Amino acid sequence: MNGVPLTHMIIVSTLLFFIGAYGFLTRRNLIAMLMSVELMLNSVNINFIAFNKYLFPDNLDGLVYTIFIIAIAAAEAAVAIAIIINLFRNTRSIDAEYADKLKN
Amino acid sequence: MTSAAIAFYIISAFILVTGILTVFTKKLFRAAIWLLLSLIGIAALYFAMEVDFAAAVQIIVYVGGIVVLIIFSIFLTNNEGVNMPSALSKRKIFSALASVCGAGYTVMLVNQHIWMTPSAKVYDPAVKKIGYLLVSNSPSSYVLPFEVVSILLLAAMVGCIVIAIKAKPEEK
Amino acid sequence: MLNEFVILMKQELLLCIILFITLILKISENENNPKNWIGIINGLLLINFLAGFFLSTTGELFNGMFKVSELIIFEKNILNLGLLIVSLMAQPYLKNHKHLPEFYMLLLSTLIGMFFMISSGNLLMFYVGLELSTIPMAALANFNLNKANSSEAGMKMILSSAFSSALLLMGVSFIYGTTGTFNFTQITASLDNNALQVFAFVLLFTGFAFKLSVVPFHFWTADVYEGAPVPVAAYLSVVSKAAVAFVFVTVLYKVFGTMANLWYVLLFLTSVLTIGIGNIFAVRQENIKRFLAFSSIAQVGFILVGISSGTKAGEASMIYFLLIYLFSNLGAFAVVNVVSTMSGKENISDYKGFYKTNPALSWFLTIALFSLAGVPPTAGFFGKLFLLTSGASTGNYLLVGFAAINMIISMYYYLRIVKAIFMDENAMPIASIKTEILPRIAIIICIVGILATGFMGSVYNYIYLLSSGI
Amino acid sequence: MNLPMNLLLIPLLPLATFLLLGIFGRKYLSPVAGMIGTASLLASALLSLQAAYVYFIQHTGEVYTSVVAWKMTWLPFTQDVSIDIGFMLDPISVMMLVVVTVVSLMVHIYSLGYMKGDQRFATYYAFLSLFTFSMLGLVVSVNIFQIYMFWELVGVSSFLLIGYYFDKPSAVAASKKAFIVTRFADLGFLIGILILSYHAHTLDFPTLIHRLTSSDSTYLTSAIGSSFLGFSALTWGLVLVFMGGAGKSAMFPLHIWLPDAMEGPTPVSALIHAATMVVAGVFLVARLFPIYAISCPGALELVMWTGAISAMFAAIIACTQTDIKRVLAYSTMSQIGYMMFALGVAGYGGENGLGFTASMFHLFTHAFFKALLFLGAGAVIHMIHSNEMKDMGGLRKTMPVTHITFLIACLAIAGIPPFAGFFSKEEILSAAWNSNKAIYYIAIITAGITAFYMFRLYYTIFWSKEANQHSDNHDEHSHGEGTLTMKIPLLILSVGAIAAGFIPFGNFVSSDGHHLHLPFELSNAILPIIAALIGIIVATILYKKENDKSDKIAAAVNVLYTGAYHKFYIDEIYVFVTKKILFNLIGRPAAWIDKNIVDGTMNGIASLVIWKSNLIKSIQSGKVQDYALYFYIGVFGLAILAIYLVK
Amino acid sequence: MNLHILVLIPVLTALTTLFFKELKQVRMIAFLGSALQLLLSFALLAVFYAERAAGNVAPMLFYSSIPWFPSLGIAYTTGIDGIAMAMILLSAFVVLAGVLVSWKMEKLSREFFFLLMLLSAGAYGFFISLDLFVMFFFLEIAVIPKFLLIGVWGSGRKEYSAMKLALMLMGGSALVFLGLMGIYFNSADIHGLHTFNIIELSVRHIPYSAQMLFFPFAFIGFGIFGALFPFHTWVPDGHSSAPTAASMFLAGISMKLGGYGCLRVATYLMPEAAHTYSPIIILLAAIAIIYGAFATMMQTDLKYINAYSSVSHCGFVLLGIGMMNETAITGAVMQMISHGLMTALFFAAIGMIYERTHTRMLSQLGGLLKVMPFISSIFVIAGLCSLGLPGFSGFVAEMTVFMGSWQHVETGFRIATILSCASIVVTAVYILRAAGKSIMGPIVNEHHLHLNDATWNEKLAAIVLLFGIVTIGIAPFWLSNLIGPGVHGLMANIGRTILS
Repeated sequence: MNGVPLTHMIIVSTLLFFIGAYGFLTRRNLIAMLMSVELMLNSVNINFIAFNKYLFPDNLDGLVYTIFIIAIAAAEAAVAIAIIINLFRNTRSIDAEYADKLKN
Repeated sequence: MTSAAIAFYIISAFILVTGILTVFTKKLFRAAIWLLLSLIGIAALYFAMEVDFAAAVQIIVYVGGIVVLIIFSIFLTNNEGVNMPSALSKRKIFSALASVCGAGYTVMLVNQHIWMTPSAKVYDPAVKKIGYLLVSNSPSSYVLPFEVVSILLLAAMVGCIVIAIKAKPEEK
Repeated sequence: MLNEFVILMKQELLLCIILFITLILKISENENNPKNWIGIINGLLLINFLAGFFLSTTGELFNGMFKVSELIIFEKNILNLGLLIVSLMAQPYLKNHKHLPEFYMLLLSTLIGMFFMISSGNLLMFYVGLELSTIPMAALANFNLNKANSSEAGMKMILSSAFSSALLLMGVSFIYGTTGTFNFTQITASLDNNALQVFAFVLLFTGFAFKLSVVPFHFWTADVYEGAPVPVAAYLSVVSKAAVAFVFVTVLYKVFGTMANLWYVLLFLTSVLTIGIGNIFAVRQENIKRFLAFSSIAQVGFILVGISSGTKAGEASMIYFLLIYLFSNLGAFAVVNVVSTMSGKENISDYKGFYKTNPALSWFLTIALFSLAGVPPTAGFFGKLFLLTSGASTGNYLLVGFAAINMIISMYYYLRIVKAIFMDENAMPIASIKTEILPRIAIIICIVGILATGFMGSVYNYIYLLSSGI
Repeated sequence: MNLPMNLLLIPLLPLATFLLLGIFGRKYLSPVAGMIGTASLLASALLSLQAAYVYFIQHTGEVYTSVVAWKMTWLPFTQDVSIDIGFMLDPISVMMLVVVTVVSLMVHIYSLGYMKGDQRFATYYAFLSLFTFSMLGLVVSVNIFQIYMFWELVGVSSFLLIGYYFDKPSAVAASKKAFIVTRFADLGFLIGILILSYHAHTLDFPTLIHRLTSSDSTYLTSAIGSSFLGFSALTWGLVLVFMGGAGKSAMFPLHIWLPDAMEGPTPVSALIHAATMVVAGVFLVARLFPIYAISCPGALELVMWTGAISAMFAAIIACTQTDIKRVLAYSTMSQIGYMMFALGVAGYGGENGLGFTASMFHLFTHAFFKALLFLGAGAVIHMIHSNEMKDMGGLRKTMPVTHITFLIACLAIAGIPPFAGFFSKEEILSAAWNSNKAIYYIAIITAGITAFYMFRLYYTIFWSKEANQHSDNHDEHSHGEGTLTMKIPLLILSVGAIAAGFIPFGNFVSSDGHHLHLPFELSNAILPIIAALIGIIVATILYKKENDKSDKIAAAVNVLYTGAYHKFYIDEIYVFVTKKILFNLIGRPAAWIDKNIVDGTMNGIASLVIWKSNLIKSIQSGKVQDYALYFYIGVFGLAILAIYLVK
Repeated sequence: MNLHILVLIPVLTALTTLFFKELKQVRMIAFLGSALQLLLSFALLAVFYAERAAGNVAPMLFYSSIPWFPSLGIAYTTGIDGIAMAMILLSAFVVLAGVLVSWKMEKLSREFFFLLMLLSAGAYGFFISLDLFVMFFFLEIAVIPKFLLIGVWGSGRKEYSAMKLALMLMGGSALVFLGLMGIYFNSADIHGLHTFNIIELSVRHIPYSAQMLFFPFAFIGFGIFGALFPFHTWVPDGHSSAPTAASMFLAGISMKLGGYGCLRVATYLMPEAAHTYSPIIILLAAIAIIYGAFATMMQTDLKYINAYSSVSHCGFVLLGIGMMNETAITGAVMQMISHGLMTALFFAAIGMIYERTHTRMLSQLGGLLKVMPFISSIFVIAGLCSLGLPGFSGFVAEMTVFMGSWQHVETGFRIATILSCASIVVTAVYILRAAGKSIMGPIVNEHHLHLNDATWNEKLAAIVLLFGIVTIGIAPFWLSNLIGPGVHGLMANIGRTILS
């Protein structure tokens, strides 16, 4: 990847991160929100790998971190989906706007 | 501009466009597909960066696992064909503002930052090395977090099973 | 090597063993009465707690990825005690729950996560520990499987924490990008406080703030406490908060000590917000769990005041406070749990006339609330005042004054419950409740802790000797 | 001079009686309470006479010095200022001891009959003993603060006795009024003490007097040197002390409590509100007389004018009152006015001190005849069951003893020779003549008015209507003239009223302790006698027979009459000041402010918190995306702040 | 003599009550405990005199210090001087009387006596402690039992009053705490070590600027306990809603904690600031005295009358402290003692009346002297003491305050003194109004004719308090001699610092 400055790489990941953030903030469907979070996590992954490759090639810390993030994201997603499904069973809705029984 | 650079920009554009589509598409199922494509795009980026292992894990775990899980859950919640209701416009405006500002601010910071001089060593993400790093018991290995993650996965599994398994509440 | 490994990680390993025992129990499930299980597991947890006091050695593993010091052992012992009390008090809730082993498995795994988090000397280890202590908690929050509130609580928790971890990770990635390492000591060495690092630090800070429910990152707290089963809320409010606070201090003092001027301002700001908002919301709560949630948010504000000093006394006071807070809050939750399980009532107004029917429980709840409010002779008084004293030691009287004034508001809402219990009339008070033996033990441990800890200056001194400040 | 220590028993016996009767009297000693009280007071009285004998008769030497028989530090304030309690004898205190114990003994004896059968008989005697103790303590004080203490105690026993019939609202009101008005005056007294003690660095009389009279003392210079509102500290101090005295002695304008105080049992009026307590003010001024006379004549002038105005003022009002006790009350006030201005016209030492001696003399004689008047009036009231003159008349047949003794007293007060009042009044007038002519004429006129209203009273009670009109109505429960115990005091006192004037008073009491020969000049005596006779004659014409002349005269001077009848509206002014100004303008607003503003602020803070709480509750909307947004804003807010700070 | 026993006995009494259920047992335990405490206080007084007579001139006798939180400089330091001794005696009297008037506390008797004893432990601990933190600890201990006592056993708007009292006192302690922090962190010695020890602190010099900053906190904080205007509003509501024993305790002891703290902590440790602020203190005190008196005049509820009068009377305490001379401060301490006993007696009498007639409104009372002469006499005597009649303690205390205040020559101070003196008239007005309407006059309610007079325990309670009042009133020199050296010691320090 010669010729691509590190900054561009990070900018792309940053943009992706905030696209995800926007999705998280606006999507009314809980599953869609979860998907947005996955985008955010992926953008961070890009960061780690890019930093590792560009700046600290002596070791593979960034890469390892990425792998852990992916693993943990999977676990998180699984639990999240389980909870969302359970919520759906209980309320017949997965609309974020309606999941506001607990408030004030 | 090298071909690698061109590839990078194309992939980047793909990732971003599919990402945007993921968060804007009205139909949930389509959003999932766009997410899938975006994730594949990221995997492609890893390939382009010659981090094959990461790309592989990305494809296997994300594409093969998480997205599938998401699609299943979409089916389970019977939402695949319906247009999702749009968010309140107030929320949209504020979120957009926040996202744009946040992105702009972060990009500015990143742009301003003067990165360290990279070491001259060549980056070598060989699978063997990664494996050694993850599971050897050498003092510098990541075996401990690796084991801890295994507990996490176990716990997550248990949690998922408890919560998502079809309960039989009617028994009571 | 192996020997050292086992001894250093004895607390984690013990928990893992218990985790596997429960797993085996689950797998070999027969139609045994779960009551026996509760006994066995509590016994194991007791052994686990006691074992924490033996064979204590200090050292590091994996290039400082895993550190054990006397202070860390002490902190883990505190958390172990918290787990034990939660487990004891959960008995009335669990005895009719189908998924008892799972409950314990999730609970234990979160504690393991916290232990690793506390011992971590590395951002990766820290992150893994953090997630391990969070994700199963979301599942636990949803443990009232058929209740919409519980699911909503779980959903809010998992989504919020995912969002928070995404931001945290971004911070970690920038720290990595600017320092090139995940190791705490190396990070400290290569910090130069440039803008991106500061940004990364703030992101990291907010990750902690989220877990500690610092305003404005606290919104999930009340909803989750209200929706989650009481023992889970208790565990969340005490054990998981305490663990994060321990790490938070280490990270602030040890890793980002050079940014002390910066995080001092952040702590100042957030502590004011936290105490103020926590109090103002607590004033109007009707649900007692939700009330305790806001009160615990306010308590966190006090912790921040103490931490902000950056001194040895600040750290010691924080740990001492958390020990006391553990007794106080768990004591309150234990009573609330008994009442909620037996009568299903969770509103403050339901507690009117409670004293007429349940004098003992009333006193226990009152003492716990007084301790939370910081009224002598309960230990809460000492805990809170030492935090404020350390806060004042840097000359920050403004903040301490604000906190002290807020103690009045907090006094108001604690007394509101006491008033309901003792003074208000109620035609239909909660019926007389017979507390079972395990929750009773839990409550008594808490009450004894509340009454005794403050008078034992040696405890504080012990902590003080172990603490170090920036 | 060594005094026998048993003299200390003079005040202590009544105190013991009070404690005994006060604590155990009601339950155990009710029947014999009167006897106990009387016996102990008899002992006291005898001891007082012994004291007088020892002090005056056994006395050797030219000058009467003050003797401190016993003294202790009661409450130290600073190194040199402390309240001492002690027992001091000097001419005036010995004289007062005799007066107080004797009159009190008479009242004790009289009350045996008068109060017989009363439910709270023991309590009554306990209060009487308390009063006697306080009064005795007052007169033997060594220390100005000791006087103040007993002053207060006297006030409270007066309060208790006026309010003795506590279920009568008017009695309660009167007792309150008496206490509060005198308390107000005491405020002046207290501040006066503070001022004097601050400059003199002492509270003990001998030292105080010495320090504030010797012209070379630095204390005096300091007291005169510092000034406030144009007057020196000394003037302020003495005027304020006099204010205390004026309150207790019912001087204008602090007299309003005295007439109302007649709500108490009549013997009490005789003791407290005629013979003893009310002269305490005179005693106080006499006690500090050297300071007044030597260092601050200005204050003494105030004393003089206050006394004169009070004398005249009270005499005028007395003419119009219809309640016999009130008439006597105003007459008391008038007579005390005499005493006061007598002090006011006096100077220190030698012949100049005539006024001082005269004042004390009048105090002495007045005690007898005024007590006699009250006790006589008591006997009448006892029989008629009314205080109103219109209910009386023609009693001379049914109550012969009372009639005669009352007449003696009237003659004494009117100043007809050879009764006691004549001599003392004559001395006063001489003193006034020598000093201030205006005062002299006021005194003469007042003397005439006094004779008039006393005989108005006398005739209305004992003559006027036809005899026996009333005894018919009251036959069944008429007490007749009362028991023997009621008559004996009348007789004894009438002896005093006749004979007291012949005592060579100047040999005993004078401003500087030297013997003073009282001049008796017939020329000076003629004018007052004529004035008195005129008064008596007018009264005889108007009131001896029942007729309407008096009403006609009253109608003729309608304005004056109405004004005097309503006591010149002084009470109304007081009511206006207290009710309208103090209550409505200070008390009510204070209570209102407390409830609404001070308290309201505190409550307001509380409701502010709750209001705030409700105001921001919508932040916690329950929507996870809102939470995330706040989170997000928080993150970037802090980040921007942090980066700004670092730069 | 070990001072710890003074705290230990109430605590043990309180704990013992928990093991019994019956009113008869519980009250006997409480009675024995508080009687023992009274005896001990007398014994302590004797030992105190003996020590002084033996020539022990240490500022604090029976000094002992046990480290508690050494790293924070906190030690359980105790010791007493004459002032503290007098306060201990006061507490012992009031507590015993309080127990006696609560003899028929049927409702939750065990809890009642437990809280009462706990409260008294707080008071004793406060008076004996010489460590600021420990002092603060005991000060706060005495807050919450009051809340419960008022809220559970009180009458009228009890919940509101209890809450108000607790919150305002809490606010007071928050301010005190800030003051303490200020003292503590400005107390560095040459090694930079801080201390909470009062004796240590008195010889260290706190910088003037720090004093100026923290004196108001400490003073107002304690002042709230001592009914400092305008933070006195808890007093009327709290006192009037509380059950009799609690009212006695509140007015008799609790408010004294404030006065004592103002003296011992604020003024003693920060004398220069106290000197600078004294005009303000005196102004507020004079306002409290006069304003409280006038507000009392308008009250129609007996307890409110006494409560507002407490505001007025406690003004004298602050006035004396503000004047900052030996006589005035002695007077302030005497006023604390005197007011403590007197107001307790007053509340006891009101409580007895209320218990029988079930009303405290002036308009519904009258002529009680006829039906309950003993109680009425007590009421009147308390009233007379309140209006400063010689022979009772009130006179002694007020006169000492006046005498001391007058030593201040500035016109403003003089005016304040005169205004304060004027309150003796207003006091007379409201006391006589109350007595005149309720005790004297005709009987208003026929039912009152059948009421009983005081029982033996009530009589004993009244006599215990009366004993204290009269002993001081008749022989004030012993109190003055007891307090005097203590005040002298305080003043020596204050004077030294101000002069230097």
